[in-house]
Order: sequence, then C-alpha cells, then structure tokens
Amino acid sequence: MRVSEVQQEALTAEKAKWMYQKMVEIRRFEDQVHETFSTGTIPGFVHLYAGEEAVAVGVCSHLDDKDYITSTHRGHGHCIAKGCDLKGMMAEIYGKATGLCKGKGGSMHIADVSKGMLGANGIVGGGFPLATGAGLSAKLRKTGGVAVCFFGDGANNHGTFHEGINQAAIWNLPVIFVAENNGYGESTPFEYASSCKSIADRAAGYNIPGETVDGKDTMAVYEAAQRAVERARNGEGPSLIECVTYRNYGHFEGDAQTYKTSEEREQHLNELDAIIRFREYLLSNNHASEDDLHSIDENVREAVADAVEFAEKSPMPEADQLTTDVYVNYKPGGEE
Amino acid sequence: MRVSEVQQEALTAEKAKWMYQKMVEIRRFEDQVHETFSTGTIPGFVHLYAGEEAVAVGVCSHLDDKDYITSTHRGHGHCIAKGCDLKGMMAEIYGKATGLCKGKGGSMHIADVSKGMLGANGIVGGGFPLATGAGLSAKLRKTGGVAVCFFGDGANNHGTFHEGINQAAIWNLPVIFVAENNGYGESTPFEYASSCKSIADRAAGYNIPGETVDGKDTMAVYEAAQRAVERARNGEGPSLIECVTYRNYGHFEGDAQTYKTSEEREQHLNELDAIIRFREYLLSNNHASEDDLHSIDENVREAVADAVEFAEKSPMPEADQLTTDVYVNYKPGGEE
Amino acid sequence: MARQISFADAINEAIKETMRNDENVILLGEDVAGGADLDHLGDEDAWGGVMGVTKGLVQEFGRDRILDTPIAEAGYVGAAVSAAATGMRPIAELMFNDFIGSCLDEVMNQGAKLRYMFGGHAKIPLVIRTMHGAGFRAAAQHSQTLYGMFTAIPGVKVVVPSTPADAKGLLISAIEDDDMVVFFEDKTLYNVKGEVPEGHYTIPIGKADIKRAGDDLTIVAIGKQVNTALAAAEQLAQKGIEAEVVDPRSLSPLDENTILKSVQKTSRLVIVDEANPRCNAATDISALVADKGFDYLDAPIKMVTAPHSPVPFSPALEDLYLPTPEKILAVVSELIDDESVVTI
Amino acid sequence: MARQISFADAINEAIKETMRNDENVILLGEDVAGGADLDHLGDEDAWGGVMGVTKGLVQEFGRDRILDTPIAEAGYVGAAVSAAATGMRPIAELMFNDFIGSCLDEVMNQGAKLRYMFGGHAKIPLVIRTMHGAGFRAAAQHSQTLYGMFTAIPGVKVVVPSTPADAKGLLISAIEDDDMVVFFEDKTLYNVKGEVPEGHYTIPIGKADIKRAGDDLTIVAIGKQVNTALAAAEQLAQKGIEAEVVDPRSLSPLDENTILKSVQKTSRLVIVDEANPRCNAATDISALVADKGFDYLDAPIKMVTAPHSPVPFSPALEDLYLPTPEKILAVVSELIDDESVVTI
Ligand SMILES: Cc1ncc(C[n+]2csc(CCOP(=O)(O)OP(=O)(O)O)c2C)c(N)n1
Ligand SMILES: Cc1ncc(C[n+]2csc(CCOP(=O)(O)OP(=O)(O)O)c2C)c(N)n1
Ligand SMILES: [Mg+2]
Ligand SMILES: [Mg+2]
Repeated sequence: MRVSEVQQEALTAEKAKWMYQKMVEIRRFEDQVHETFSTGTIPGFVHLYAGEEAVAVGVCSHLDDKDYITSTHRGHGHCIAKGCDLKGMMAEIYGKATGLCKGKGGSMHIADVSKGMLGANGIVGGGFPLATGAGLSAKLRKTGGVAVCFFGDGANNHGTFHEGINQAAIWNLPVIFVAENNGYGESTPFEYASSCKSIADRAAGYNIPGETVDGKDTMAVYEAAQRAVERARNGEGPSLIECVTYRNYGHFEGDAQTYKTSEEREQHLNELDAIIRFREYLLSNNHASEDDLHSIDENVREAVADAVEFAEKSPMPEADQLTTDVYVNYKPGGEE
Repeated sequence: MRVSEVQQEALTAEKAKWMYQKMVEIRRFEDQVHETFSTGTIPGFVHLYAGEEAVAVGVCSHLDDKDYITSTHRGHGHCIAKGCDLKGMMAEIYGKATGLCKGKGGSMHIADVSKGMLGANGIVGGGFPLATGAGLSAKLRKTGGVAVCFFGDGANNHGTFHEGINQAAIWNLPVIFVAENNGYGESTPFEYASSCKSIADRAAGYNIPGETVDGKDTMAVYEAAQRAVERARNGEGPSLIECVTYRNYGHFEGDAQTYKTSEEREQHLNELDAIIRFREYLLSNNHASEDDLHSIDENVREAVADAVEFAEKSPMPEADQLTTDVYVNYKPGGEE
Repeated sequence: MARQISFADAINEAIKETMRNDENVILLGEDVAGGADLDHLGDEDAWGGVMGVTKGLVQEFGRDRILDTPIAEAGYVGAAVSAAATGMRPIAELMFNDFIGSCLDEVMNQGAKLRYMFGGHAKIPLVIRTMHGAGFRAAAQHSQTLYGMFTAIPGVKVVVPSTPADAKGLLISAIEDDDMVVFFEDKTLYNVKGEVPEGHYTIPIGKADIKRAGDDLTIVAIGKQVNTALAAAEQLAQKGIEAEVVDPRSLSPLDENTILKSVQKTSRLVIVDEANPRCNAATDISALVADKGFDYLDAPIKMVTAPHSPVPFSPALEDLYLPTPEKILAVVSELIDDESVVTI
Repeated sequence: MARQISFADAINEAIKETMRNDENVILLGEDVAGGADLDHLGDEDAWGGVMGVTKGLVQEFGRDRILDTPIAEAGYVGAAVSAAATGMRPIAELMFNDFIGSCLDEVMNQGAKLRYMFGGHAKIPLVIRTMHGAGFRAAAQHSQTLYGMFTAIPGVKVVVPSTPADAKGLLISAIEDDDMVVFFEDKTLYNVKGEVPEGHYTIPIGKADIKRAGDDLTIVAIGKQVNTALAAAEQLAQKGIEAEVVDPRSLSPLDENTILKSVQKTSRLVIVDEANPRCNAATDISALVADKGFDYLDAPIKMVTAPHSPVPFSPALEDLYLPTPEKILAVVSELIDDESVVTI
C-alpha cells in the first residue's frame, strides 16, 4: 500500500465522520424543532429538513467558506451542512437577538454570508438567479469558488429555474444546481406538477450534464457532487444533479400529510433512511467504529440541547432594532 | 383519380393561393410601413415581420376564428395571417380612431379578439401564459379550438417559456408553441443567449414533441403545423415547432444591423426568400398559374395602398377616448 | 339572522355561490385542492389551500374547475388573464401577495392593460385572491401589505374587506364583475367570526362603510386595521371623543364622497394603513383630502402605518411593527388638545 | 466650464468614471453592448443599449465587465443582487421600467430585503438603471412611470434626475453607494443637453435642488416634469407670480426639509408627477405636507398627474395624457385668485 493511498484513506475516514456528524446534527436539530414547535414556543412557519440529510451533507462536504450556497424555505439542513452555528441558528428560529440574523429573519431566512451561506429563502425559485450571480462573482473575482443552488421539485417548474440555468450555462459559470426531489411541493405530487419524467432530463435543454441519484444514499450524492464541483472548479461550467429524497415531516409543521401513504412513510423512515444507511456504510468500510458513532451521537445531542438552552435564555431584540439594517446608509428626511 | 382526391387537390390549390396571398400581403404591408416610417409619418417603435411570412402563414392556414393565437412585438404578420383587416391594422399603426384598437394600442398591441388574435405583445415572453390560458379556456368550454403561441429565439430564454410550456404539458392542453428563430434577439445572437443547440431540443424537458423546420420553407412549416394542430385537436396535448427564419429588416426601424453580415443578408433576401420559393412551389405543382399569382400581387398592392389611404384619411381619436376602455365599469369617486 | 361564521368560511361560501351559478367560474392556484392525481385521495382535497380556505370545493366542483397549479405564478396568473379574455371567469389564488414578484407582468402589463390596448374589445373578468398582512410571524417575504401597488395600476380594482360579511358580499361582487379585481385577505382575519347572511348577496365595490359613527374625528382604516381603529375609538369614547371609523372596503375605486363627508363633519382625519409608509393608500387618501377637503380641515392629517422597513420575524419586533390602538391615540392627541387622550 | 453634453452622454460618463476607479463595477443587461460573440464585430458593440446610452463601454472595459444578457430579467437582476452581496458593484440595466413585471421578486423580496433579513450581515451595492416615461409613442407597456412602486419598498433608494449634470453626479453617487439604488432615466430626456462637469463628482442622494426660487407658490416636480414646471413658472412670472420649483432628485430618501421650508415660505403647493394618480409620489409628498406642513398652508394641495389610465399609443391621446404647463397653470389659478393666470 503506497503512502499516498494511506493518506487518502485516512482523509476519507475523517471526512466521513464529519459527514456523519453533520447528518446527525441536522436530524437531531430538526427533531428538536419539531418537538418544541408542538409546545408553541417557536413562532411562524417552520419547514423541516429531516430525511433529506444526505443531500445537503453529500454536496457541502466538497465546499468551503469561499464557496456559496443558496437555499430554500427548507433551509436548516443546508445551513448546518455549510457550517452555520447551531446556537445562532436555534436562536434565530426563536426570534432572539443572538440569532444569526439578530432574530429579524427567522427560520425561512437564516443566513451566514461569512460561511458562504446566502440565506434560506421564502420565495420558491428565488435561489436560481442568486446562485448564478454568486458564481459570476466568484468567476470575475477569481476566487476559485463555486456556487451551489439547492432547490425543490416544486421550484423546478418556476421560471427562475429556466433563466438561472440558461444564464449559468451560456456564461459557463461554476454553479451546481442540486434538485431535492422529495416527491411533493406542499401537497402536490411531483408527477402532477412537472411535465418531465425526471428533473435531470431538463439539463439537456441547457446543454449541461444532468444526472439523477438516490438522494438518500449519501455516497451517491457525494460522488455526483464531486464530479460536478470538479467540473465547475475546472472552468467546465454548470451541472444539474437530481437527488431523489423524502421529507420525514410534513411540508411545514401542522401539515396533516394526507397526501402521503402510510407505506411510503414507513419505508422512508426506516429501511431507506439515509442516516441508518450511511452508518452501515461507515461501519462496513471501517471508517468508524460503533464507539466513534456513538460518541458523535452523544456530542450532537448535547450540542443541540445547548443550542436550545442558548436560544431560550437569549433576549428578544431591542425595540430600536425594528428599523436598523434596512440600509447601510439612509437619512429618512433626506440630507442635512 | 378518385373523386375525393380531386376534391382534396382542388382544396389544396385554393388554400395554397390563399397562403400565397397572405404572404404577399404581409410582405407588401411591411415594405410599405418601412417606407412610410422613414418619412416620419408613423410614430413609435415598429418591428417588421418581412422575411418570416412562411411561419405565420404556414401555421395560421390550419386555424379558424375559434382558434387563438398570441403574438409578439413583431406582430403584423401574425395579424394578417389570422385574418385581421389591413385597413384597421394600418390605421392602428398610425394611431387613428379607426384602428383595430381605436389607436390606443399601436403597432405593438394590434389585436382582434373576434378573429382569435389575442394581441401583439410588447413584453417578450408575454405570450406563453396567455396561450396556455386560451388553450385551457378552449378545452374547458369544449369549443374544439386550439391556441398557438408565436415567440422568438430571444423569448425562449424567458421564464415564462418554462412556466407556460410546463403548464400546457401537464394539463394536456391544445397549445402549439411556435418558435420563430430568426437568429437574433435585438442585436444578440441566438447562439450567445441560448444554451440549447436548437429550441426544439428543449421540448424533451416537457415530454412533448419538438421539431425544427426550415422556417422559410412554407410547406415545411405547413406540414409540421398540421401535425401539431391535429395532435392538439385530438386531445393529445401541446407541441413545439422551431422555425428557423430571418428578419429582412432590423430589430426595429432605425436599427443599423451591424450584427448581420452582408453575405447572410444577401442570401436571405434572395435565394432563401420564402415567397420566391413558395411561388416556385405553386407553379411547379400547378396550384396556380403565373397569371393567378400576378393578379394576387396586384390585388394586394391595391389593398395595401387602400389601407394607407384609409389610415391617412382617418381622424385621430377624440380627447374623451383618453380614459375610456380602462374598465368595463368604474366610478372613479366610488359608488353613488 | 344570527349565524356566525369565520372570514375564511365566508370566502369559501362566496366562491361556492358563484360557482354554482356560473359554470365559467373556475378556481386555480397552488394547492387550492391539493393532492392532485393521487389515487388514495381520489376527489378528496389534501389541503384546500394553504390555510384551508378553499377546503371542500373540489369535492363539489371537481378537478376540472378547482385546478391545482405548478409553482409558477406567471404561468397560471397569465393563463387566468387570457382565460378571462376568452369567456371564462377565473379566480386565481396568489397564495401570498408577496409572490406578486413572480407575476407582476401578468397583472400589470397584461391583465390590467389588454382592454385599453385593444380599444375596449376585450374584458377581463378575473379575480385574484391573495393573502396579505403582518402579525403571523411569517417574516419579510410572507407578511407584506401591497394593496397600494395595485391601487396605482389603472385597469385593476382593489378590494380589502375587514369583516366576514363584507368579505362574502364583496367577493361575490368581484367574481361577477367584468373587470379584474385583486381581492386582499388578511391572514390574521381568517379565524375571526361574524354574522354572515346565507346564500347569494352582493356588496357594491366602491362603497365605503361607516363602521362607527362619530362627530369629533374621522379615522379611515383599511382591512384588519378597522379593528384597531374601532378599539381606539372605544377608548376615545371613554374620554368623550367620538371618532367616526370609515372602512373604504375598496381602494380602487375609492369612495371619495363618504370620506370627504365624514371629514366635513369632523374636521380631523387620521388614516390607519398597515403598509409601509411611502406611496401607500394612506398617503393617497391624505392627498385626496388635502386637495378636495382642505377647507374642512382644522388640523394636520395624520397617518398610522408600519415603519419604512421590512417585516421583522421576531415577535418582539413584529408587535412593534404594526399599528395599535395606542399609536392611534398618540396621533389623536396631537390633533385634539387633550393630553388625557393618550392612555399609554 | 461651458461644456454641454447630452443626458445620455452624462450617464455614459458616470459609468465610465466609476468603472475606471473600481474593477468590481460591472454593467449587465440586454444588448448593453450587443453583438456578443460575433467574429466580425470583435470587441466592437453592435448597439450599446437600445438607445445607445452605453455605447463604447465594451471597447474600453471588455466583455467580462460589460455583459450582454439573455432576455431574462429575473435571471440577471437576481444575479446582480447576489453578485453585489458577494463583493461586486453591479449596474443592472432594466431596459424599460415596465419590465419590472418580470423581475419584481428579485428587487422587492431579494435585493431590498436581504440585508434586513440577514440582520445587517450583508450589503447590496447594486444600481438598477431603468428607462421610464411617456411621450415617446411607445404605448402602454413601454411608457410607464413606476418610481412610486419602488419608493414604497424599504431597502430601495430611488433617484430621478432631471438634468444631465444631476444625472452624472447622482449616478456616480448611486454606483458608489452601499445600498440598492433604482435610477430612473426619462427616455425623452436622453437627447437634452446641458452643462456637465468633466471627471468625477458626486451629488448626494437625498438632497433636493431648487431649480428656480420664488415666494408665491411651490411647485415640486419630478424628473422631466421639472421642465414642465419651469415652463409654467416662466409664464406665471409674466403675471407677477413667482413660483419656486423644487426638484427632489431622489424620492427615497426624500429631502423633506427642503420641501417643507419652501412651503413655509410660499404657503401654496402644487406637485407635478407624470405617473398615474393613485398612490404615487405626488400623493406621498402631499401627505407629507398635509401632516408636517399643514400650518404653513393657505390653500389645498394640488397635483398634476397622468389620468388613471394606461398610456395610449396615439399621439393625439398621449399628448393629452402628460402634464403640461397649461395644466399646471389651471390648478394654480385655483390656488391664487387671479383668473389671468390661466393663459389657455
Ligand atoms: C414564489 C413562491 N410561490 C409559492 C410559495 C409557497 N410555497 C412555499 S414552499 C412551497 C412548495 C415548494 O416545493 P418544493 O420546491 O418541492 O420544496 P419542498 O418544500 O418539497 O422542499 C410552496 C408552494 C412560495 N414560497 N414562493
Ligand atoms: C420582458 C421584456 N424584456 C425585454 C424587452 C425588449 N425587447 C423587445 S424585442 C426584444 C428582442 C426579442 O427577440 P426575439 O424573441 O428573438 O424576437 P425577434 O425580435 O427576433 O422577433 C427585446 C429584448 C421586452 N420588450 N420585454
Ligand atoms: Mg418538494
Ligand atoms: Mg429573434
């Protein structure tokens, strides 16, 4: 065995454990928010990412802070995978002054630009143009960065899908479009709303590579993303990856989910579960021991509990925060 | 020769002469507007259709008044092919009270809903949703009608392309999307702005038939349109036809057209010209004699001259027209 | 007639009444039924709209007339425009008014202008139902109040009901109207109950309603702010100040006379509009009175609005964002020289 | 300094000055260069914008910085928003302000709100240049005046210059500003010439300019209507009435003090805004004065605007659509009891 191979394997195990940790962080975080929401402590609309962890983590494991992502209304998973602070996130969801956005954004708008996380987004399809612009910016400023646009199967029918991808393609921008096809947009099935058989089929219309992967198979996502990110970094332009996945909870908290069948839920929450499967992969490939994973689980449990405590104990924003941060510079009554 | 074949042939000759007449009407009308515009008599932006006659006529020859079309800023050709009155059109372009829209619309908004012509449109991409809605309306009201959306290669990158076609496809609507790929959107080449190699390539992303035809070959357009209109009438849903064509004049009157090469212009205005080619087709297939065509040419010349005279002699709208036709019913200061 | 139903149910009834009367009325929007094409649901709806307002309609009218759409606002709102131009009477639901960003062209440049551009040879009997308003912890992109934007557009009528009974009667009028109407539903009103007549009835679009009579001061308030104004009026009454609360109910057309007459009587005007303060309905009404009612006025025209900032998520901030009875009392105290008016 | 250049050239110079100083400034829009990727043109532009305003820029700055875009306003305006959030200073050209229908979301829900929703952890130094105004025989979809819509949106600054010198100085300020600025260019002003300083200079956004001083009456006029107001003032002067013409130059922020001070002096106010009459900048300014300047006023506040209808194509109608000096004189005659004021 050559040294380089050893090193590569060592690196992979470390990365693999990091990935496992992030996936468990997302799951634990979302399960926690779900529980807390039902007690009425959390205000507003909350869309949970649980079940789709393999997508955010499989993709973001190829990115660092100079790379950008755009996210969706279902953004917690992307935030965590991109390195956002759990305490700051939880406090934001509670509307606290210590939140990543000082409580002004909430669940649907968590952002951390310093980490390349350009915000969850309440507008379906809002991310396509933004990701393209971030890719353009990275290219013009020659940072070597790429931009990833996460979007849902519902968003795939919005006009911005078309405009964003076409633009990234003609300008050959370092952008990766990652479809999270979880089968539904709110209560509407993908098959009803989308005329394409798969979202990946649409890539051909932009002359870019498109592929469909099992979005609950972490390594399948990881490998597809690796190819796409490499292409982008090498100046070969955008790609589209469709990840077929499932959301464990409803569209938002409070959704009765009558559009789902109990069989599909059963199957997705158990045998197809991405974390269970990735756990098995790690163990059977000797990337980690049961003990390793157990201690990750425990640490995550603690980290999320800390985040909740932090959020609960944090103060609400002060009244003067209502009208700050609208502009960098603005004199309401004009100059002088 | 069986009787039915005789009848069919007779019908075809008649239709063929109608098509020739419409093509010549468009060409003569546009050449006339071009000349008059240069004298300063015609106000505003004018986008001429000359050169693209085969598309409007090849398609509209399958339609009647119960069928709808949506058009573009370059709409005169569609209007004529759909049966709009030349006098009313010319008067509209002059801004006269006798215009099809009482002078309120102008060149970019000529419409005649009674003929199924739902208006030229100043908004690029504006026609996709409108055509879909007209198709939905025809389907729900069970009129047997279809809707055709004419659009340019530039419009093919607008978000409404995506939304309109997807919607028509999932609802299986009787809509035909007809791309007029004349190589440029304003001064920007199709190849630069569009990531697809052909617009027809994009049909696959909506799971509908798409084909590319020589848009200056009248019969090629005619036949492709026939297939698509039949499909639509039979309840088999939408199709996309890309017609490769060329505009003889600039984007609008006043365009120096430096983006065109003289070779391409030369070729398109002569050997590739759709009217010259259709004329030859008619003669060689015995659909018409030189005399027939000559008298059509003469009649058209006269009809366009009459239209100009009508427009010139017509009065401008009265002042009270400024604020009528905004609503069916509106009391500015409220009820009572 | 003491039947009390919610604002949401009143809207549901209005749609039902008109759909029963006219088969050209259809409803389309995202998840207005929900669960389209799912075998296990059949004709059952999965959602009936994100807030359940259109629940049950698909069972009665079927999926041809209650159409779930893709998430493509330009697509289906534009389709509704031409469906209207070609003989249908569509009701398009724009789930949140904030999403007008995805389909303004279809409203402003197509729906609102076709009739004029066609020289009157078309009509657009289209209703766009849309949800607006803050107070729901829905943050900056789901809480705006944008009726001012639509009021500015010629060719659009704008209706903003404040009670269940008004909502039903005005929505029936809107659906039966031959022009395009944008119908605003405040999401925090849906559960509010009130007396609502059974069956078919209409309330004319363009007729304000005096929700409380008074001689000392006029408060014009829009949508759910009518309730804020009524609460303030209640407190003012305890100080012996009688406020007249005028609910315009529609902003375009605006019932100018009712407002001007009220100001003629009271000489003082406060306008309550929860939209951001610039170029909004409050400034519009103020400008009307500063022109045509100037001679009636004894004091400056005051406006109580949201500040010039997006809607914050944090409940602590959002509660400060909206107009309150206290904010109304504070400006009234500037108009009427009586310190005791301000209770807080 | 007697150099006279056109409004269009002043804008071209402003872009040039800022692009030379800061390589992060880029310009993107439809045909802003034109002829992209055509061998026979090379670095030559085919158009330089539909009106030639950006002509020559691509020759100096290259196609990496002067970017022709597809006809996809949401796509490139949205891209400009995030390019701005990530270190660039884009100038996005929205050819006609009417096309905001295709990209309002990117302006209203993204660009204008990101900073607030992110708790201040982002800035959007983006300029959207856009053409507006009637009088060009461009009909209903290419002639609107929509600055009121943008003024209503928190997070947006709105600039409307009326002279070439103002255009240059304000555009340089806008490009160097750390916030999103929508910059309105009246298409009928492009060929108007005026004295314009060479080189780099700025005019602060939020500072009104008194284009003519006077004691008898204040006319606040926006954009090219400043010229209409000045023409009216000229005629009034012949009757011995001295009008002060105030050009706000920016609507957000609005220089309230300059307007209020002028009304304090004159006691009479007319506002000229060529937008449609409802919820527009004129009503906004009227409401400001009816509140904070009420005590200064001796007469109703009058507004001269377009009617509540789309812009007609026919020249005969379009000429009736716009404000004119005569229409201003007619309302002035209502404010000042002197029949001779009305010359027509
Ligand atoms: C422009 C716009 N239209 C509609 C909505 C309402 N909405 C929020 S999420 C959602 C469904 C999105 O579906 P999908 O893209 O599949 O994402 P998922 O929720 O499945 O993750 C809808 C319709 C919105 N937020 N923005
Ligand atoms: C939404 C919108 N964006 C931009 C324009 C300006 N514009 C008018 S025509 C045109 C080019 C259209 O190109 P294409 O679709 O190829 O049609 P063609 O002119 O070639 O017939 C552009 C950019 C517009 N009218 N509407
Ligand atoms: Mg989904
Ligand atoms: Mg073209």
